[in-house]
Amino acid sequence: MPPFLQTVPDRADLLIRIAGEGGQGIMTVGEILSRAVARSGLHVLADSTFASDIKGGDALFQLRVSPHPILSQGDRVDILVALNENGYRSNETGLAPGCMVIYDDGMALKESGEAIFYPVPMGRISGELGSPVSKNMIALGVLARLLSISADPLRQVIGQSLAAKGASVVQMNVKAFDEGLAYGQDHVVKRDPHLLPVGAGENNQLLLSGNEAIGLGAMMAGCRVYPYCPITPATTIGDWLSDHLPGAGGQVIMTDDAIESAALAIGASYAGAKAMTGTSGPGLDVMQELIGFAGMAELPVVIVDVQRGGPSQGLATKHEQSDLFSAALGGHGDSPRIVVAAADVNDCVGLTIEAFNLAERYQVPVIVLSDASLSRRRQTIPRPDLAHVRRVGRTPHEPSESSYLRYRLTADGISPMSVPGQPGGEYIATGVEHTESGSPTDLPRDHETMTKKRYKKLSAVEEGLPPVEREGAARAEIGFISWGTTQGAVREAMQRFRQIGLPAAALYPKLLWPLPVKALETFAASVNKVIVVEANKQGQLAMLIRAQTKIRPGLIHLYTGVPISPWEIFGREDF
Amino acid sequence: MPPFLQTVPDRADLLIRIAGEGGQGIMTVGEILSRAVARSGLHVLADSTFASDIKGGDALFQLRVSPHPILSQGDRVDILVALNENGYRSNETGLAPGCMVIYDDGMALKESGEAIFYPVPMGRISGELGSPVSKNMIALGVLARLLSISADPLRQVIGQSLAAKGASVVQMNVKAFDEGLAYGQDHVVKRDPHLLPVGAGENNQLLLSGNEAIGLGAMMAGCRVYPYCPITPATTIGDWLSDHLPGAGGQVIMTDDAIESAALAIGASYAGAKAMTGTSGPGLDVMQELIGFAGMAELPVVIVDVQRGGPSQGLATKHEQSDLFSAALGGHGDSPRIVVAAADVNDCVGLTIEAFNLAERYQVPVIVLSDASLSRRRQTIPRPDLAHVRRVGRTPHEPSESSYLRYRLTADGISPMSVPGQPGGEYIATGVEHTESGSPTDLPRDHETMTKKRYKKLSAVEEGLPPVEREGAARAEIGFISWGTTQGAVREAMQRFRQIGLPAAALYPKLLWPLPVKALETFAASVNKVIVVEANKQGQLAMLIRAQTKIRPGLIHLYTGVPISPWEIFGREDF
Amino acid sequence: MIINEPAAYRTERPVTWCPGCGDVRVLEALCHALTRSGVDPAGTVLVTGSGCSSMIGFFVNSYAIHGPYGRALPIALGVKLANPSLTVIVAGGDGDAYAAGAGHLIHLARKNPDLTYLIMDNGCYGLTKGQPSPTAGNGAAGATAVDHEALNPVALLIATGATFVAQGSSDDSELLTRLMQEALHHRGFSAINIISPCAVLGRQPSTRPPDAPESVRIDPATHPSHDRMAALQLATVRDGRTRVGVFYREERNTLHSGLDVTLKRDGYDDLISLERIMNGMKP
Amino acid sequence: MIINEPAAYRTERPVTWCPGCGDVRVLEALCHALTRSGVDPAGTVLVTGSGCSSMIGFFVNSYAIHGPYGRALPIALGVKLANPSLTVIVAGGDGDAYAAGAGHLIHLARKNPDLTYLIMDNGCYGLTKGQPSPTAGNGAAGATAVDHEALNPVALLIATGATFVAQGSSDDSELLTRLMQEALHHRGFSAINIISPCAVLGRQPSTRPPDAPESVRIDPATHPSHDRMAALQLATVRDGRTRVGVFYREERNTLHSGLDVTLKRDGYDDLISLERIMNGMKP
Ligand SMILES: Cc1ncc(C[n+]2csc(CCOP(=O)(O)OP(=O)(O)O)c2C)c(N)n1
Ligand SMILES: Cc1ncc(C[n+]2csc(CCOP(=O)(O)OP(=O)(O)O)c2C)c(N)n1
Ligand code: SF4
Ligand code: SF4
Ligand SMILES: [Mg+2]
Ligand SMILES: [Mg+2]
Repeated sequence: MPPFLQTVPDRADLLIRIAGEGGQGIMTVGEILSRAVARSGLHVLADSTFASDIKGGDALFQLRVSPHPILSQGDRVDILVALNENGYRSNETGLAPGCMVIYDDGMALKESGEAIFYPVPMGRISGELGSPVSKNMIALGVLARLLSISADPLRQVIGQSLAAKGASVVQMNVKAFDEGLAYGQDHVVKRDPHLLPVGAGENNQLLLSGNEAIGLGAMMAGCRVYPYCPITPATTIGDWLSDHLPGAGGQVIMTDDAIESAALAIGASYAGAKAMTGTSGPGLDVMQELIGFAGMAELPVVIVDVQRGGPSQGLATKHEQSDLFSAALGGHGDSPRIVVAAADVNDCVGLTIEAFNLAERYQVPVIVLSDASLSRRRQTIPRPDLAHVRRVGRTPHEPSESSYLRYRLTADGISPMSVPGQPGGEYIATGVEHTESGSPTDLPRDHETMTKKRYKKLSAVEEGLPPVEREGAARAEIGFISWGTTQGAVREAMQRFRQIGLPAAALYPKLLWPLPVKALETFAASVNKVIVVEANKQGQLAMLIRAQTKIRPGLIHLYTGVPISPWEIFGREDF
Repeated sequence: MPPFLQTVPDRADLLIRIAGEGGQGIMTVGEILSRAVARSGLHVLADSTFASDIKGGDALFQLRVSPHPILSQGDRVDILVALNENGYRSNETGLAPGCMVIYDDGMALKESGEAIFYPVPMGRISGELGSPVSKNMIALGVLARLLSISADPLRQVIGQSLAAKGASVVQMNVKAFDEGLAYGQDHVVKRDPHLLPVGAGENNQLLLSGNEAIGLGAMMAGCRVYPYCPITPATTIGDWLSDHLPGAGGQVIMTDDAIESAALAIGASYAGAKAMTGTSGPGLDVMQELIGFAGMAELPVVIVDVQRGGPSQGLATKHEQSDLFSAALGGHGDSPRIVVAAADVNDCVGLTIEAFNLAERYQVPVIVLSDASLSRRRQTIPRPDLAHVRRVGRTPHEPSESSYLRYRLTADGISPMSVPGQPGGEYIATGVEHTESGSPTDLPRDHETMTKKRYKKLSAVEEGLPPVEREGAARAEIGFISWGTTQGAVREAMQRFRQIGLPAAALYPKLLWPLPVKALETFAASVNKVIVVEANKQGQLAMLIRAQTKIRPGLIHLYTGVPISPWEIFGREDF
Repeated sequence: MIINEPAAYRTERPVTWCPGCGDVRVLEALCHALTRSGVDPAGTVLVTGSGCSSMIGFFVNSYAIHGPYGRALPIALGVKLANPSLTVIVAGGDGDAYAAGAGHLIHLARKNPDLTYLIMDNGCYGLTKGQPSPTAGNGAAGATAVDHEALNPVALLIATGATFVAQGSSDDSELLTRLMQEALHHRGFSAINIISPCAVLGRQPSTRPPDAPESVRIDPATHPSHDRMAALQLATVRDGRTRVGVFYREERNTLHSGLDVTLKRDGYDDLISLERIMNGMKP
Repeated sequence: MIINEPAAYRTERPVTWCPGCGDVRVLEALCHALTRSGVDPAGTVLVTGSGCSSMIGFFVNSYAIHGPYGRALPIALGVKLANPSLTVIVAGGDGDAYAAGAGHLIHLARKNPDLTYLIMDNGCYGLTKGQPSPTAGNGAAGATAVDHEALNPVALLIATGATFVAQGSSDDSELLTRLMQEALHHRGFSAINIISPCAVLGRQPSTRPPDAPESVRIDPATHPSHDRMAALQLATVRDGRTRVGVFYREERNTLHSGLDVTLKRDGYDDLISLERIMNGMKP
């Protein structure tokens, strides 16, 4: 059965792509459109891709708009705005039937297929305006006309977005927009069915990227120190926190290598501050020794790993979910750590808070996995309610008569922790095996006992967290398990399965290590066949599941540097 | 059933322990005894332990002697020589019934239990000799008398071993030995049944430690460059190679950090030399990024990880097998590598050679796992026959008309590799994703194709190796799988199972990653229950087996810093 | 809390160093310096890496961190960033500081964080059995040594941009104690290279020639310690004698004076900032 | 093979740098220097780390390695150790050399390996969008910068024990080419800090003041380049002008002259040594 006949597309759900090359203002216009649309109360998920080459190269902005929360980046383009030839060619295959294509009529484009084409003399108009770089705004005007987007809010956002560049730039851009609008009005006959859906009106949404959300989550959790070494695609967490954390009484410091940033975070944590660093795969590699140290010395610390294509320098700007092994198992020795993975921008806020809580509670390094596409993706989320944020601190050492044992054996493995400055709490945090007091030991019993202590803490993690979300029929033929951003694609595939009446279910774990074994087993018991969906070669989550549960899952895995789309799940026939 | 009644001890198999403190010459006398005994053609396995503290502390030398090849360090002491009180007390529980105990009668020792005690006035005799440090040689003399070890060969070894310290030292030591011998002759009545077994005579054995064997293996494989950063317990590989490799035309260089040594080895390999570095867990952590680079750039390199107790600085001098995860899965991204693990000194030679062959053949980093106890253990092995060493080189780039594609896609994923200096072979080895020619790419198809290429190479590894050794009944109730030095304990437990008629089998894999799935599955199909035995907390091999095969093994795992003994396997009742 | 007795700065743990190890005297001097400087144990964090000398944190009655090899300095900086009111002392071996940790010195010293670094220089890696360290240089025999210029620790420290650079010796406790006091008192990054010989492994830093182990005190009256070039010059004199005393000092903004905020340790009082930040994230 | 044309040292790959990037001119100068020095592409290995500037290896027609961030120098040393007859050039950015790679410079330069290091100094991390690098220092604005002394690259290189230290500029190709030739010719560790401005990200090394971007050539007749102190002094002059030319040169034993053997590349001829070694392992 041909793909698009199986499900009925949601007419109110639009996927708009603006494609061209670096320097054409693709990001600017996309950003303006996103903001204007989000202000009307619509949900927005915007995704931008740029070639990893330093200069120029292809540029793409994609915006998905819907009156309903948006689950993934989507997989069929309803509207394409092409500012150069390659912008059309490289997107041609993804167009839905009836797709609206707005393009610069100076391009040599052969209209074909089931798309509806609107050539626009952008070159001529921008030439008349004396501003060749304004094609983007001309296209925006035509688009606004064709989708019936109100012009005033757009003009307002243009003004606000470009304010920093000065009044004359704003004026020129508004003018170009108006020219496009006028051209659309006077010369374009609408032949497609697409209209911008009606939004809920001002509905208290925020529009932010995954990396900004991680910064926001960290601040909500009470993060006080963020050292970092720039590395794509994690750098923008530091950029954002540099703008915001110092003003709120915290510190951001750029270090000259990634090892150093982990060391600073761990030192800060020892001194009592909630601390985080952010990096990508190559940085995670070099931090392994310090992560092991934090595990051994029982120091809370949060490490964000914004995954990119790997291994080695790999594909610095591309999506992949291939750092799960190194996050969970990458340190030498039996190295305790917790790993959580964010699936969307909302998660980036909430799971970052959760990561701090887990780190403080269990006195253990916590790794938050995000990825290149999530880091850049700008998405609307409900504005967080600060009154309801749960913040966990470490178990404090209460002054007592008896001398302080930092690594005291307790029922749950968690030992009270003093903070420098506290009299009577002096202790040494050491990476060598130690007794309860922190003295070095290599006695067999001590090593065994302390290893058990460190892992006992982890054994309680799953229970302490909210139940893992499950979707779909109580009993189903197929049950999907996925992690990170791939969960969005699975959620959307689930909607389509529902439409065609296929009884599927899905589980959306956020905690990946220690593996939420109970939730996984319960889920597996409710379906006939489990399929893990993830973006890596080795099937990393599938392997961990096989390693720790009785489940023998199948695997859908892609590793192309591009996020898995709903269709790549829904369209499979080999379940 | 009490342990020792279940099996008949082999009378010809003696376990001798010499215990005291640092400075008492425990290692010296142990070494002399080992050499003398090995010269008679007996098999020897000597194990020394020293406290990790810098100064003094307990010292222990253990020597196992047998006319048959020795499988493990053993678990019941037949002869104890105690040079101080703690030397007796800390070994008391391990004594076999009828154990011979030779001790300094100056000690406050309460004779008890089933041991047979021989107090010797070592303090008085050494005082008379005017050499208080000569108690070790006095004890050796008594021991020689009681076990009927020929005195002349011993005197000869004393002379050779101490030659570097000068003739007067040799003389004093021989004298003390003779005094001990005389005292034994005149004043000690033998009341125990132990005698030194008769050896095969000069039988071309070598006596060397695990780390020396790795050095020897590397040289036999053709290793030309060994950069290293000192780290316990890997340092002595570098010490040994420093003494021997330069003279044979290779280079050893000490670097100021462990990252650097991996970088040097990789650079040397690019230039065409077979190269290796050696480290322990903390060093492996910091090398992960470079190992990932070698995997991506397809550069052969061998990394020896002599495991110690972990995580972090852990227990630097203690045994553990807990770096399997980080060796196999520790790099970010899908990071190809091969992992092999040595079980004994003979393996240290053979598997190191194999590691070079695998690295060169598959152009991939190969990690050799050893451990602290194996690194120090001195063991007799058959002298390797150089005429039969198989050495594999990398597939060369043959000059051709067409331009050279370093990463050419081939049927087996292995691309011909040029060597700097070779005209027409110029190429760039890069850590970013690349096309066949090595140019950067982030196109989806390229990343997918190249990832598959890198893993296709690994899929052939198991088949290319000799079949995995299997021991025991063709069909058995219990089947043990173990790795590294623990295989020795399993082998010995197997002997005992055979004695009591329990139908057990065992599999001894050397290749751990990629997992030898076929061998494991075949083995599992031949037994009712599979049990993995390993020295770590997480059950690392068991997890990998569950992750990649249908096997659901049970687990015996200890993590005390002490090697697993045969008894800890044989004596379990919870199979 | 103010302590009047050096012994009170010692934990109950017996030292594990070999008898005669220079580090024993360094520990003594440190306890004296802490006493005289009136440093509060509860407000002090002693951060080390790995090595014989890095065991010192187990023996000083204060907060302490015993971290991985070579990472003491950045960990210490993290402590200080989080709580600038703490006295933060970094201590460890020449391997820790100049081998594995060399990059951190280059990165961080010139930012002038308010830390004191005590480097126990024995010309070798004591813990791993005495391989020559960077400061051993040419003189170091053995198969693993390569013929090269020794690292000049004092010159390196001056070149990194440290604002207080001294050399001490475990043989001259009186001066060493005073240097430690001065370093603790200095605002900014202070570092003391301390000649602290290994008693058993038979190596020496190249700055302590075996034929002239005695050190010579720098005369503060004649050495212009505020002149970086003069300090470098003095540090590079090769006359076979070990100079001890202050080579260089400079007043410069510290890292914290550059970071324009003080960390709020009580947290959670930033709800207003957060609401404001979120307002800025409205579409 | 000897090549007579700089263009023949270029691969067919078009450069991916931004128009106007200093690195474009550095590549040109390198191709000229290789031509004039008569370097054989097949006998040359160009080793880089990561960064904009580290892309240079893709554009030079020789053997090349494009490694992880900050590891170019030790990888290059490995190449040289394995085959001393190769010409080994290290190249990359100021971040690669002075940030992530700083430790390696301290460790390895003083061993005087026979390598040439070309450091393209743009005062920033170009590839990651222009954060200030160590050489940017105080002048660098932006939220992530901390008020501190900039790293002085030439002074650092002299302090590491490099035996040939120069500064060049992408604006002065003629001199840069000559400096490269000299560096390639030098026996031992030669390093050139090359001011190579980023065309788009608006940062500069602090040694290239925005108001005086022109560089001043050092007069070899008056500068005693064999005097390390004089070289350091010249490197630390702060008069707002960028000096280019040779700061320091010294003849010293190279690492290879210290390693008393030459690597036998054909291997397997050591059976006799092996038998002898095994004889020594008999009990
Ligand atoms: C990553 C890593 N590399 C190497 C080591 C081994 N190591 C531990 S301490 C040390 C050197 C200690 O030398 P130094 O800092 O001078 O201290 P000393 O023992 O001389 O006081 C080394 C090489 C390690 N633990 N971790
Ligand atoms: C371990 C690690 N940390 C950080 C990065 C990110 N990174 C790549 S290149 C670079 C800096 C590049 O600066 P420079 O060497 O000066 O080169 P430029 O781009 O300025 O030419 C950084 C921080 C990385 N790839 N790996
Ligand atoms: S080995 Fe040397 S440095 Fe280490 S404790 Fe002993 S004397 Fe001190
Ligand atoms: S970003 Fe700057 S350094 Fe990088 S290529 Fe462009 S101009 Fe050159
Ligand atoms: Mg030292
Ligand atoms: Mg740069």
